[in-house]
Amino acid sequence: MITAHIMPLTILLPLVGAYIILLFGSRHKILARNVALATAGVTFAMVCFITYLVSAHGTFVYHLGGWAPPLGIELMADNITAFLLVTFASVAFIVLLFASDVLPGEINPKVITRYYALYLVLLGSLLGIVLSNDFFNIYVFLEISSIAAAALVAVNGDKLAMEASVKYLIMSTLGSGTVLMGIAGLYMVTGYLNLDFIASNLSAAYAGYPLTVLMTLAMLVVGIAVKAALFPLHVWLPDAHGAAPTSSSAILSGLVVKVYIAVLLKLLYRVFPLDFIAALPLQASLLVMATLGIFVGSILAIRQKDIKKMLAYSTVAQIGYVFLGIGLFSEKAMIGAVLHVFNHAVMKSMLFLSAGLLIKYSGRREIADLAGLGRTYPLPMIAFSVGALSMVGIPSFSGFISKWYLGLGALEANQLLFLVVLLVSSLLNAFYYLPIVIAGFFKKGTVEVEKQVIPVGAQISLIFLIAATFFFGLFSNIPVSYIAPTIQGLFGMFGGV
Amino acid sequence: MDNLFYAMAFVIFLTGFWIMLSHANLIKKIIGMNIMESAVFLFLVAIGYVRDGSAPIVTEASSAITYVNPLPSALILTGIVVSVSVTAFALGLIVRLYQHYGTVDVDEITRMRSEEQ
Amino acid sequence: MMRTALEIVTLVVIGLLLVLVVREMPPFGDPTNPVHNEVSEFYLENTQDETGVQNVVAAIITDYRGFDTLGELTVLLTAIAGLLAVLRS
Amino acid sequence: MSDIIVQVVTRMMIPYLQLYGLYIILFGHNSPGGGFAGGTVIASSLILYVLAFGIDNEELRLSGSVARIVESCGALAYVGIGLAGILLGANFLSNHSAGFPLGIPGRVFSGGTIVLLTVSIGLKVASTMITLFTNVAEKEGEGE
Amino acid sequence: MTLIHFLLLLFLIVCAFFVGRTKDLLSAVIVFSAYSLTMALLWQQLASPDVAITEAAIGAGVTTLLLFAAISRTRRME
Repeated sequence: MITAHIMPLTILLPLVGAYIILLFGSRHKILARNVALATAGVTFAMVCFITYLVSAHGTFVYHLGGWAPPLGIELMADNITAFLLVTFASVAFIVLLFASDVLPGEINPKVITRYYALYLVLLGSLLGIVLSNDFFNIYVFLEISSIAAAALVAVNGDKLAMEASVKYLIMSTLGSGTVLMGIAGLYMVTGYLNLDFIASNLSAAYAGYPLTVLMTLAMLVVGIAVKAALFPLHVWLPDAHGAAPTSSSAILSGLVVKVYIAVLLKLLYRVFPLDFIAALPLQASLLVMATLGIFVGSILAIRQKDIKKMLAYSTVAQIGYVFLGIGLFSEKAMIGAVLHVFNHAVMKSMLFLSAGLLIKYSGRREIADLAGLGRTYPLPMIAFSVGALSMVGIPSFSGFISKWYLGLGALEANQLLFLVVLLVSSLLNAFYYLPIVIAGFFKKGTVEVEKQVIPVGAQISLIFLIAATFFFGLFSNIPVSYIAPTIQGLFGMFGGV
Repeated sequence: MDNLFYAMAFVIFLTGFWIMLSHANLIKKIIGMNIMESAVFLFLVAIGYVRDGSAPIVTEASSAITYVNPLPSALILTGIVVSVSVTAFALGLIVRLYQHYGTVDVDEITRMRSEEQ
Repeated sequence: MMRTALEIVTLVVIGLLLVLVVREMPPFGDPTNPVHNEVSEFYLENTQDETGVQNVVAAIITDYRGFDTLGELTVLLTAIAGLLAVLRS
Repeated sequence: MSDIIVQVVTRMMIPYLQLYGLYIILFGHNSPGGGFAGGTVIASSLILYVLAFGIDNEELRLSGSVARIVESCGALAYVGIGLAGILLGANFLSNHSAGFPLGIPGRVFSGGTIVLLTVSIGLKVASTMITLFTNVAEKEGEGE
Repeated sequence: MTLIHFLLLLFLIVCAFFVGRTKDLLSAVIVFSAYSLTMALLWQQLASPDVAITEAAIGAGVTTLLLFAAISRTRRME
């Protein structure tokens, strides 16, 4: 019974967990923590099971309410979907493990239960966006995710965070309003909301209403780009991710931005035919924006003094890599982009979590003040270093693999310029990450820090993330062989570009 | 020129968009957001409309009556509730910001923040 | 002043582009438009037999597309949880 | 905020408003209306009460936890009805295909799960709207 | 598209512009409320009574009340 209904149950489980936490109110902190951990853990297990099912039986679909697609809502899991699901569920679980130990000291005790509830709602909505095969359903989950994410930023009542949160909320509502207009346009010319049905009717619609289809595509891409913080629409991101509580920053930078990229993947690779997109200036503009984003994000990151702000600008740059991979429209680059979604989620959450720990124990947010902390707090500093080296793209770390595939993709697409972009941006990354690592271990500290015990949950989650970085850096063929057939299928379907 | 309806819906959409982008006052931004979203809903309803159609409430099984398309209506019901939720949450945040800064103007808040630093 | 002019120019350009788009959109209120396809016909013809209600919109929001409504309830719940978290902190 | 005329008129109007809200909810599947509109009408009757009699009323302090429980239970009931579809051997949120009786179209109790779902939506929306309003309008951000 | 559609749409556009121009938030909210009610009327004209009822209750009712509440706790003038 579970096997047949696993997809809706996976989405429902975190949501129900959130309902239960809210039902008991804000006094039952321990209960909320246990419910949250249990639901996130079981969700992760179910997602792993979905991954297994997909690899064993191939793509499978679920019809909610028993209504077949054009009538009802359809959930669909293929290899890429399953891979993204694992990304979201695993990182969310690990960050929650960290949060369950560190949160009580970081945010107001009155709001802790609500924090857990919002976290679970966010997780559920991310899984919903990835699994859903119905455009309006995706929109509903997008809205859930933006409210929950904005709430997770503002939850502490800190005035900087609240200001960032209002900006974030307004920008992302602007984005989702535009997306909804795009969905309305697609519905207008095709008459369907299901992605597969839209895709099969789109060429007929394009023959009849070419400008409308183009407008729709433009609105959808712009709306999603606002939410995914593609340069130059990234202005809200550094404030929001820099001012949020540690675990919120980790999940926002690691996962929430990525889920919009997942929507864009669905849109560009499943809905709009590839040859149709290749005829538009979309590819060129995506590539230009991605490149500019990589450079501007890196340069602004170098100029930051606040460590969390620096990490947030680094996210702008890394989003550029993923858009680069999508924009190159080649098989290898696509593999690189999907891998980078996962690798960046792991690395960035590790960086944010370790930076959060260092900030918490040293009481300083400035990069210069982190010097020498590696001796007092080895584990967070090691985690930070591993994340930093992986970001730079040192071989045997997972960040190298995605850059490698992006580079191969650039070769495959005969766009050698982007190889240079990759190399130069790696140098830029090294320029702002490595000094922190070196200073952290070898320089003498500027502030005296008392040693405090790091909670066990936080330690375990950091160790997991470090292990994941090495594991996927050394055994990269596991995820690649999982997603490569589907991507080849996507490109094969349209005869390649 | 029947498509004037769509054009006017787009005009409302752009007005809301302009209010949201150009005004520094946060409450004004929220009103603009509501105007923008309801313009999208208006567009969706207009898509589903059929000339001389009646409301999709089927009381007898005869197919002599033309009904309007029921699907956009159902989508908009969801959309309206989503938009009121966002409004409420944003207003709560704005009220709290006012308690901290004494203003709901983004430009002023930015100025005050840069003076603090 | 400069900014206002820029905004107005941008909006007017977008508006002119949209006029072009609107001119070729399916005519307003035409029963042969793509949206009035077998899906809406199915809803209108079979709602009474399959769900036992007369209001087709109600049948769609609670039965055919009930999952959207669940998402919507979650939006409300999220808004409340977020609002209370912000206001009580 | 304590005008006697407003208070008397409010007291007279509230029962009718609530009745109208209930009507919209319960007949939402046969006539225009439904859980959202009905729930909001019920909520607005309570908001009217709040406005007429002031927000610092002791009774409203208490209603915070009640509203919280109603909210969560509304959503949980929706999920529960959906899961009943799975337990009966059909898909999530199934109605007729899970074997729920449809009744005669046009009656109040027709449409299988649709009435139940509408009522749970109505309860949830009503409690949510009142909580949203009291929290945005409340002068001091305290209580619980 | 009939004359009544056109007039209602025109009124909507005028309302939206007024909201954009006025400095007084309170009057902006009142005009927004009128906008929502007109929108509900228009939807009724487009044969979507469900949406019209919901918009009248939520858009013109609750959203306006929320905005009023927020303004009463902040400042009235822009």
